[in-house]
Order: sequence, then structure tokens, then C-alpha cells
Amino acid sequence: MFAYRKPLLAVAVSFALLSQAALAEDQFFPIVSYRVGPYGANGQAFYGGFVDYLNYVNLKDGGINGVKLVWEECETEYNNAKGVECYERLKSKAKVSTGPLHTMSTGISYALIEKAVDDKLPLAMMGYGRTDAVDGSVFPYAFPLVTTYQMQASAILKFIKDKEKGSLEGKKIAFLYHDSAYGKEPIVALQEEAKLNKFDLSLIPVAHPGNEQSAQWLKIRQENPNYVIFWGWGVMNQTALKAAQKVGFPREKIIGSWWAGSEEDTVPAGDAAKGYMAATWNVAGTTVPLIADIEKVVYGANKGNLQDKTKLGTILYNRGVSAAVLSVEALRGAQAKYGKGKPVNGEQVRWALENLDITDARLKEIGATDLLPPIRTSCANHEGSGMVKIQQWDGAKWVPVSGWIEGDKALIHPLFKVSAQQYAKEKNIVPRDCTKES
Amino acid sequence: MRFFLEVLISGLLSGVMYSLVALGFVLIYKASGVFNFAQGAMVYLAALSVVGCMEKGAPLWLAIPLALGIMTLFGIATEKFVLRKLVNQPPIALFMATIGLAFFIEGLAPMVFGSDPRALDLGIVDEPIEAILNRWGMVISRFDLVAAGIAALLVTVLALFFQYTRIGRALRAVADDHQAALSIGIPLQHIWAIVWGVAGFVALVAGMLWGARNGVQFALTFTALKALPVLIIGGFTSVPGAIVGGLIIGASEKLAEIYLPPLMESAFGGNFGGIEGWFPYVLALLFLLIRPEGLFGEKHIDRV
Amino acid sequence: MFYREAGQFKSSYAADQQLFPIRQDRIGVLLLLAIAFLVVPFVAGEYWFSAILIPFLIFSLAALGLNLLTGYAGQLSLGSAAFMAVGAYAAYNFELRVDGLPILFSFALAGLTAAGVGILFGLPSLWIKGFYLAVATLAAQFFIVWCLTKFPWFSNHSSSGVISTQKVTLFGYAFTSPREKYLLVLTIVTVLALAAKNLVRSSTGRAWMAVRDMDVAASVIGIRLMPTKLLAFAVSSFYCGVAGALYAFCYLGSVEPDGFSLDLSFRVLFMIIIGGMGSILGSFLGAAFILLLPIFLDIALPWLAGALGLPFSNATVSHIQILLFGTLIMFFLIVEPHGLARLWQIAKEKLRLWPFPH
Amino acid sequence: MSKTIGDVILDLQNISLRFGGVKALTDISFDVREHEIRAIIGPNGAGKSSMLNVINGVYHPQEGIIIFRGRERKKMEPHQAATQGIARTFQNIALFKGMTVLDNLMTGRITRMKTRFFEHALWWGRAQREELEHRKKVEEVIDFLEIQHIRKTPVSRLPYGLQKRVELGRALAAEPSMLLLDEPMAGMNVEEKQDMCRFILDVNDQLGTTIVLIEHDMGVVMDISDRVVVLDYGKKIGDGVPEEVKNNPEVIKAYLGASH
Repeated sequence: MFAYRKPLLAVAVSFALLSQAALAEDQFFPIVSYRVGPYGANGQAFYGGFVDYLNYVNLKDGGINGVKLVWEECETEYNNAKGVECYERLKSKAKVSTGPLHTMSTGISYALIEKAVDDKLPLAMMGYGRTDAVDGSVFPYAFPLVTTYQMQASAILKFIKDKEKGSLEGKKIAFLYHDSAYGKEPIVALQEEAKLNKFDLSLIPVAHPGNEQSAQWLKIRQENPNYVIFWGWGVMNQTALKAAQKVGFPREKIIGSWWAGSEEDTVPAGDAAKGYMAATWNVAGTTVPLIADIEKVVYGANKGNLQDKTKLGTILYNRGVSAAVLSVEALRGAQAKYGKGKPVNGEQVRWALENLDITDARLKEIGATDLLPPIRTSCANHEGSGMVKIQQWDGAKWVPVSGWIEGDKALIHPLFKVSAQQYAKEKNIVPRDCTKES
Repeated sequence: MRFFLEVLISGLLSGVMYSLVALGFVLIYKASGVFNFAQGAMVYLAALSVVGCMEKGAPLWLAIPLALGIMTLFGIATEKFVLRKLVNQPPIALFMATIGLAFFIEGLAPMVFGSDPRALDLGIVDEPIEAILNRWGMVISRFDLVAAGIAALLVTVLALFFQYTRIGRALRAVADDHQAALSIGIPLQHIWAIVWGVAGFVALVAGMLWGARNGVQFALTFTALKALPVLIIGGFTSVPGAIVGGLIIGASEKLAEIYLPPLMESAFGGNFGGIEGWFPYVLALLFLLIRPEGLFGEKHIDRV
Repeated sequence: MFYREAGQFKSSYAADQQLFPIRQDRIGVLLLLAIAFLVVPFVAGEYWFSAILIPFLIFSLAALGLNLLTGYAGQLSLGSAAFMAVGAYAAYNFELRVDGLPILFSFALAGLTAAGVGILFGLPSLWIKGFYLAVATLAAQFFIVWCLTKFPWFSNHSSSGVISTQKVTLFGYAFTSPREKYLLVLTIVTVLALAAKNLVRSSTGRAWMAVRDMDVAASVIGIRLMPTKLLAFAVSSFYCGVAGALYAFCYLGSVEPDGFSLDLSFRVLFMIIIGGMGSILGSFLGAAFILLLPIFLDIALPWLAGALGLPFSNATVSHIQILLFGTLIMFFLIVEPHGLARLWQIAKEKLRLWPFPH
Repeated sequence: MSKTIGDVILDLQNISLRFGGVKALTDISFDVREHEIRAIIGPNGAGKSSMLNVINGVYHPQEGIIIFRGRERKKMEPHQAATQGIARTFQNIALFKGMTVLDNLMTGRITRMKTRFFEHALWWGRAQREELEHRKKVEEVIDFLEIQHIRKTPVSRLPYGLQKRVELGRALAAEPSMLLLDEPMAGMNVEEKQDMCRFILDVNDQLGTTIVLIEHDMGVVMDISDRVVVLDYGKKIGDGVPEEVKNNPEVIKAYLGASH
């Protein structure tokens, strides 16, 4: 009988700890993260960077205008149901004050979109998630910030077009993609582009998990496209590079999405990755002033979040930092409007995310040049930028090979509008009138 | 035609990779009647042990025996702490226990060796063989060819082991009749421990080849899913069946991936690629209709 | 002392064949239901509804479905998640395409659709068994998910393949808050659990168990194997299908085919192994265990690590979770193949003797 | 004995059964009359169990005709035999191990149940009435076999002898017109054997059930059976009343020659 008491006590105590709310004067961040499971390695770098920057703001400036940042993390394993559980667990603490929620999972953000509206908790989906949420009139609490799959695909095409002396006419482009929501999202945009620019598009799906691709690559070799646009994730990325090498397809002609362009993807592929290109909105390396400063301040104080310090300065680490920079900038904006030196709640942060204006000058001030493109959001445009860089793996590191390239907004954004309208109709949502928003 | 051949050959070579994983299943099933779902996880553990040891400073030639040691220890522990306690349970309970075992490994291995995807360089450049490319315009991967060679070597070694060593003969005997095996004078438990060790060795070979092919990472556990239909087609108890089954699955899966979706697209419209996840299973299911015991399996009659 | 059946004499077979023949059990169950329906809705917070109670009930239902098939009829299936997917997508499409269809009908039709698909994939069970059948159910797992991905009709041509479920309304009443959804799910699960309990104590259930325990003998005493097995597949898939529809409509609100992965099937399988194969109660206990253990570890392990000064990272916690799952599966199979339900029964037997053990 | 042995109800003509290349039964003919106790004897591997399996449709002979109640029987499944009133027990107990004694016996009633599964799910009206009706019948069997005290016990917990008795009970619960018993007394002690003999005779006597019995204990066979058929190596070597068979030289040879 008594043997059972101790675990019970532990439960009681831990729930008591759980319910201990963050101090009222602190700014709370719910962090729904993943560091294990099939994509754990990616999460470790991303969330490592994210948390390191929050720590950095605390250590360096004592928080935002004196408001300390606090956070709690919950592991999702990239699993939708666990993601919802984590969200529910953290949201009660995020009532008084909250930063934007980054799930880094398209599936989890989809599951949270409606809940987030009810709970007034802004959802940041940087480069993933529901892309038609660019239309803020239908999706007030969802922010596909920086850029979306469609805009990215369009930007990649623009990059290819430049390389091909300004015309894609008559070219063959293959789209090799992970057969899931993530991989399917850009297809419509690519088809529109193909119509406009008169190139041949062939769609080649790869079944999850994508650890076998010889058929697909033989097909690619057979069709011999000028370029392969590649939307892979996890093991599919290394396998694709290896398989491309196997059939002798030049890696210089493969351009991946930003989830297929990190060290986690290229290092396991070894030599096969050399020459491969991918989109990104942040550069790699510790030479970026902010990253160097984080290393000094946070790791100098021995408060670093990374277990494996070699991830410092990797693409995904820096991307995590960029996500945190964006979140903190939004909080600054919210404080500027609703009261400096006070924590801000979800509604206030939502306003701030919708009225972001991060200029090159501001980025330089933070030391985050090249970690983010300049961003300016509005009610009608929750994306705010649409720009990426193309980078190339030189066998040891990622090297940017282009400046900022913006996708074809005039072509792509109307697609979001259509899709968002359909959603609004299905859900009986009356869109806000964006002209009346300030 | 050239393209067809190319796909066929590359399919057959991929099939060899599936066979390698299936072999481990067959060995254990033959000796102990256990359908070891954890074989995929063992492939992961083996590959991770190799790169893990190398990261801690051991050269490749040392890392391999170290990993073999780990796999053997693991096999012995499995026998001692799990299988022995389940001796009289129905086979399905043992099967479910091995699913538990797979999870156990998937939790333990990355905790010890880290979960980052890593490269494993065996020094084989995976590029098309130039001579063939120039002569026939066909792409044949050097790596896959070497892998097929290693698989052939492995099967030969196993065959010799079963044929000419005392332990090997005992293993064969135990597959036929547990009582008979006892009369050879090797305790059943030792035999099981040994067979798990041998399966660990096969997992090591498979893990290194798969790891070198796609990188060492969690997804190696999925190789088990490719091996299951191979087993159904080849039969659970046959080493040649695992090889032939692998070849059939590999070749038909690649050919289907190339030629089936266009057919379906013309029938339904839309985009139907990416059928490799289910195709082998449906093929195996059709096979079951015709030959429930597999190509080389033994027919089983229910006795009342 | 209080849990005792002595003195409760049954004067008729009818009394002996009640749902819960022992009076204390009867009172216990009624009490539990009363608490679930009348007390919980007023005391539980939103987190409890959305993150624990609703998924617990839904997973219990799925586990119950699998338990009918695997625990009672002895047909191992590794594809329960796929049948949940069928249910989820069917309910979505019924709601989408039939105007004003009350949600309960959609759920029922979703269950029936899943049952139909279940029968189709149960056909191999007529000529194969054991792990051959398990591998065949994997075919269902992969094929169904692929179909849902590939035919855009199922997801109403959504570009990503993700469906976002409609409002849960019944005769004009909208279930929106987690509390209302909890009550809806609770009602459905209670009804279906009672039906399952009835099934397994009737000749349907006995036929399933007979097939499970020895199929040759079963056919000799007059049980027709084909309809019996297919019925098990159908009923099981019905339960999984309804669970899938509830999963989509009352829990996540938006699902994609990939979410119904093999991992989910394994989770449901683990629930019945740990909870107890061939036990209705076990399905609930197993669901609770599998659902609560990770949450508990999430909270307890870092706390423990802090207390002991161990360097536990989030990654370590999750690895320990997976490892612990595996260990528990093996532990239960070795030590108590009948799972938590059996442990509960043993505890009751002890209680029956308490405080005089002899 | 008050019983009267009636007409032939089961007539087996020239039955041959093979598994692959192995001949299990070769050209066997014999008949069974209503209300009689018919024994099949022979050394191990003589094909006795195969013979029972042929009778109730588990095995399908390649050659030969089976005439049951005057009609030639087509190839059929075991459950059809059960609906025609043939019940059996097995050499190695084939009880449903995960179920209680009561449930095992209730399965014996399955061919007589008319309600469908959705009625079962509701447990209302007809389904409930039917369940009670059959429960009463099963309780009669329980009383007859004197196993009231173990009604609710899972069969896997019972000792061997009781399991044999429960298996007989399951067969009886079906109220069969013909009962096939495969070594019902194997592995029992003398006392248990006596009990079992009594049950078999009572069933035959009081219910008039025709019984086909395989048994090794010659004493028992000669005591209780009306007629005996002897198999050896899948062939019939003797057939007749116990006295006849006892003195049949071929039978003596088979039993003496092969010291099984």
C-alpha cells in the first residue's frame, strides 16, 4: 500500500509545479518543440538556436525593456496528436503573456489553426504550415512569415531563369517531392509558373519515408530535365543526393527547398552532396555578428542550450535564431504600442505580427544581417517578404550564391486569396476588411 | 528497352539490399520460430554502433569488431531476458515482444550514440560504372554492385557455416526439431543466443551497407518494412527464399513505380506516383493467395 | 471488507447473466459514469478536456475496436490507424457532400464505411493467420493511406491533402467548447463500450473467442469461420472508424493521411497489450496508460533530474519514453500477458478476501 | 438396456485419403447404426483420428462415398457436419482455453442460436431470451456431468481429467444425434475412466445418441461398444461385435506384432 504513495506524491508535486504560473512581470514563451523522433536532429538545431537567442536577450539586455523572457518546452516528436497535447498544456500559461508559437511542423500548425483563433494565441509558421494564411483577413492568428512554399518555388524558378539567360521556355523541370502536405503544397504554383514561362513540368512523388529512390532517379535520368526542384524532408534528402550521384545526375542542377538545405541533409550524403543548391532565408556560419555574439555571451556564461555545440552556426541553428529574432521584434513592437516594460498578451502580439516592419537597418543594428530578409507585414499580407537566397554546398559548408530573390508575388498571392476564400466559405468565416485595419 | 533493363537491374540490386535485412529475419525464425520485428531496429543499432565507435576515435577496422561485439552481447541479452521467459507463449506473443524490443532499441541506441544523421564512408564511390555507361549507355551503380557481391559472400559464408560447423548443424537441427537439437549436446539456449548473434552480424552487414547508402539515421529502422514482403514471397524459413524474394520485390517495385502510375493516371487522371510504400505488400498479398507458404517455405498442415 | 459477493445469491440465470453480475461492480460502474457525466464536466479544466480526457476516450474506443479483433477474435492487425483514417475521411466527406446531415449519422456512416473496408482487408484472414495476417494488415495500412493521399476527391481537392473538419452540429446545436465535445465523445464511447460488452458476452463474442483459441475446434462445433472472422473485422473497423471520425472532428480538428501512420497503429496495439487483450476494461486502462505515461514522464523526469542533479535534456526524456514503452511491452508479455485488466482483477480478488486473507 | 439399435445412419464406402504422397486411409468401408456405440480401434498411426476427421468434414477423402441419413454427402465443411447433428471431442483436448467452462459449453449451442450480432449488441428482447433458454440447456449438461462447482472457472486452470469431461460437455451441449469421441479416456486414472464410461453409457442410453468412439483401453472398448472396427496402417482389418473382433487372427497379429 505504502509503496504506491511515492509515485503518487511525485505526480501531485509535479502537477503543482506545472500549475505554478510564470511571474506576472515576465514574458512567457510556449515552445512546442521536437528533439527526438525521425526529424529530431533538425529540431535540436532549430530550437537550440531559438532558446539561445531568448537567453541572449535576457543576458545581454536584461530582457525586452526590462521584461525578462521565460519559456517552457514540450516535446512533440513531430507528432500531430502530441503537438496538440503540448499546445493545450502550455496555452493556459500563455494566457497572460505569450510569444508567438513556432511548431516547425506543417501538420501540427494545421491542427492548431482554429484553436489558436479561439485562444487568441498567434501562430508563427516560418516557411511551413498553412500557406494561404498569407491572407490575414481570413486567418487573423496565423502567420506564414518570411516566405511560403509557393513563393519559394517561384523564387527558385526565377533563379534558374537568370541562369538560363532570362528564359525558361522549352526547358524541362522536374519536381521531386515528399508525397505529403509539405511536398504537395507548391504544385499548383509550379503549374501556374509552367504555364506562364512555358516550361515542361514533371511531377515525381516519393513515398514516405523516401529511403528508396532509385526508380525516381532513373526516371529523372530518362527524362533528363534541365533542373530538378527538390522538396525533400529527413532521410529523403540524403537518399536523393546519393541516388542522383548513382545515376550521374549533376548535383549543380538540383535545387532544394529550405527544409532540404541544412547540414543535417548534406553531411550524411558525404561527397554526393557537393554542388547541391537549396533555398534559404538565413546564411550559415558563426561569422554573422549576432551568432558570434551569442556564442560569446550565452555559451561564455555556460547557458547554451545545445548539447552538441558543433551545431552552432549551422543553417537550422541560425534559422532558429532568426525565428527568435522575429518573435522578439514582434514583442518589442507590441510593447511599443501597448506599454513599454510590460509583458504583452496574445492579442497584442498578434497586432504586432501584423504590423511588423523590420528594415535592413534594424537587422544590422541587431547584427542579424543575412539572417532574415527585411520584413513588412500587413493584414492582407502575413508573409511580409517572400524573399530567399540560394546557397550551395561546397562539400564542407553552405555558401550563399545569390542575393535576395523574391518570388512572383503577382502570380502567387492571388492563389492564396482563392484558397483562403474557399476555406472561409467552408468554415463560415466572415473575412475581416483589411482596409479598416490599422 | 535500355531504360527497361536499367530499371530492372537497379531494381534487382535494390532487392539485394532488402534481402540482406530479410536474411536476419529468416535466421532467427528458422532457429527459434520467432518472427523478429526488431531486425530493422537491429540494423539501426549496428550501423549506429559503427559510426558511434568511430566518433569516439576508433578506426573503421576496429569499429566493426566492436560493433559486432555489441550486437552479440545484445543478442545474448535478448535471449536471456526476453525470449527465454516467453518460451511457451504463442508465437504471436513473441512477435509482439519483438515489437517492444524494436522500441527498446530505438530509444536506447540514439541515447548512447546520438541521433544526428551521419555519413558512413566505406570508401566505395557510388558513381555509375564508366565502362558500362560508355559501352551500353546504361547506369549501373558501383556501390550497389559491390553490395550485391558482399551479399553473395555473406550467403556463401552462412551456407558454409550451416553445412560444415558443429554449431551450424545444430542450428539446422533445431529448426527441424527442438528435441533432436538437444541430442547434439548443445543447450537450446546457447543455440538461440548464437543465432541472435549471427542475426546481429547480418544486421551489421546490412546496417553498414544501408548506412553507407543513405546515411546512418533513425530511418534505417524502416528497412524492416521493406523486408517483410520479401519474407512472405520467399518463405519465412528459407535463405535462398530471402534472396530470391528480395530480387522479386526489388525488381517489380521499381518497374511498377515507373510503369504503373502512368497507367493509373490515364485511367483516373491525377498523379499516382510514390507507390513503393504499399506495392510490395499488395504483391505479397497476391502471392499469399497463390502460394501461402512462400516460394521456398515448407507447407504446414494443421493437425487436430 | 466491502467488496464481497458472499450473500448475493442469484435466483435466476437472468440475474447471473447481467452485465456486471457482482453488485459492487455494478455500483462502481454506475458511480464512474455518474462522475464522468455529472461531475467531471464541472470540475475539469480546458487542458484536461482537450489534451487528456477527449483523446483518452477516443483512443479507448480505437483500442476497444482492435481488442475485439485481436484480443477476442485472435486476428492480429497492424493497420488500425488506417481504419481510423477511413473513418475520419468518410465522416468529413459525408458532412461535406450531404447537406445538413446530423453529425451522429456521419459518424455512424463513417463507421460503416470503415467496416466495409475492414471486411475487404479482412478477406486474407480466411486463408492466412498469425504474422502472415499481420503483414497483410500492413498492406491495408500503407495502401489506404496512399489512396487518401492520391485521390484528391477524398480531401475535397485541398492542395495539401489536409482536411479541416466541419463544425460538430446536431439538430442545430453546435458542439464547440471542449466540454461539449467531451460530453458528446463520452456518450458515444459509453454506448459503444456497452454494445461491445454485450457482444462479447453473447454468442457472437463466444464464437470470436472460440476462433481465437482454436479455430479447427471452433469449426467442428459448428462455427462458420468465414463470417465469424469477417464480422470481427467489420465490427472492429467500425469502432476504429468511429474513433477516427471523433479523432478528426472532436480532437484535432484537422488531419492529413500521414497522421494515421504505422506509429499510430502500434500505439493502439500497445494499448491493448498493456491494458489486456480480450478485456473491455483493458482497452480503457491501456489507453489511459499509454496516453498518460509520456505526459507523466515529461513532467516527472526533468523534475527528477533536477532533484538528483542529472543532466537530462528533452531529447533524453523522449528517448527514455520510447525505451520504457518497449520495455513495458516486453515486461507485460512476459509477466502478465493479460495486462492491467488482469492486475485489476487480481487486486479485486485480494480485496474480496481483505482483511482476512485466508 | 432399454435401447434399440436402429437402421444404418452413416455408411462409409471405399474411403481413401491421402496427404500429398502419404496414404492415411485406404479403401475403408463400414457403417454406423442409430443408437449404437461403435468403436474404432487400432495401433498408433492406424488412421483412426483421420477417420473421424473424414466423418465430420475436417478432411476430404479423395475417393469414396459417405452416406449420412440416406443421402450421399457432398464435400462439406466441418460446421455443416455440426448443423447436421454431429459433435465430437478431440484426442488432444481442444477446449477454448481462454474461456470459462460455462462459455465453452455455451459455444456448443451455437448452431442452435438464431439471433444476430446486432441483437447481441443491444442485448434486448429476443437475444436475451434466447441466451437464457440456452443457458438452461447448458445447465442441464452441467448437472448431468456433475461440474457445477467449476462453472465459472477458466478451463485452462482445470486438471486434465476435468478438461476431458468439459469437452464432452461441450459436445453434449449441442444435443447431437451422433457423437464422435477421440480417446475420451486417454491419460485418465481408473476412477476417472469409470466416471467417463458411465457418462458415455448414460448419454447413449438416456439420450439415445449414436456414439463413434476411438479408444486404446481394450477392456473399456470390449465392455461398452456394440460393434468394433479395427484399422491398421490405414486399412480395415476387422469389423464386428467385440467377441468376433477379439478372436480375429489378423487383429491379434496387428496387436501382438506391433507392440505399440
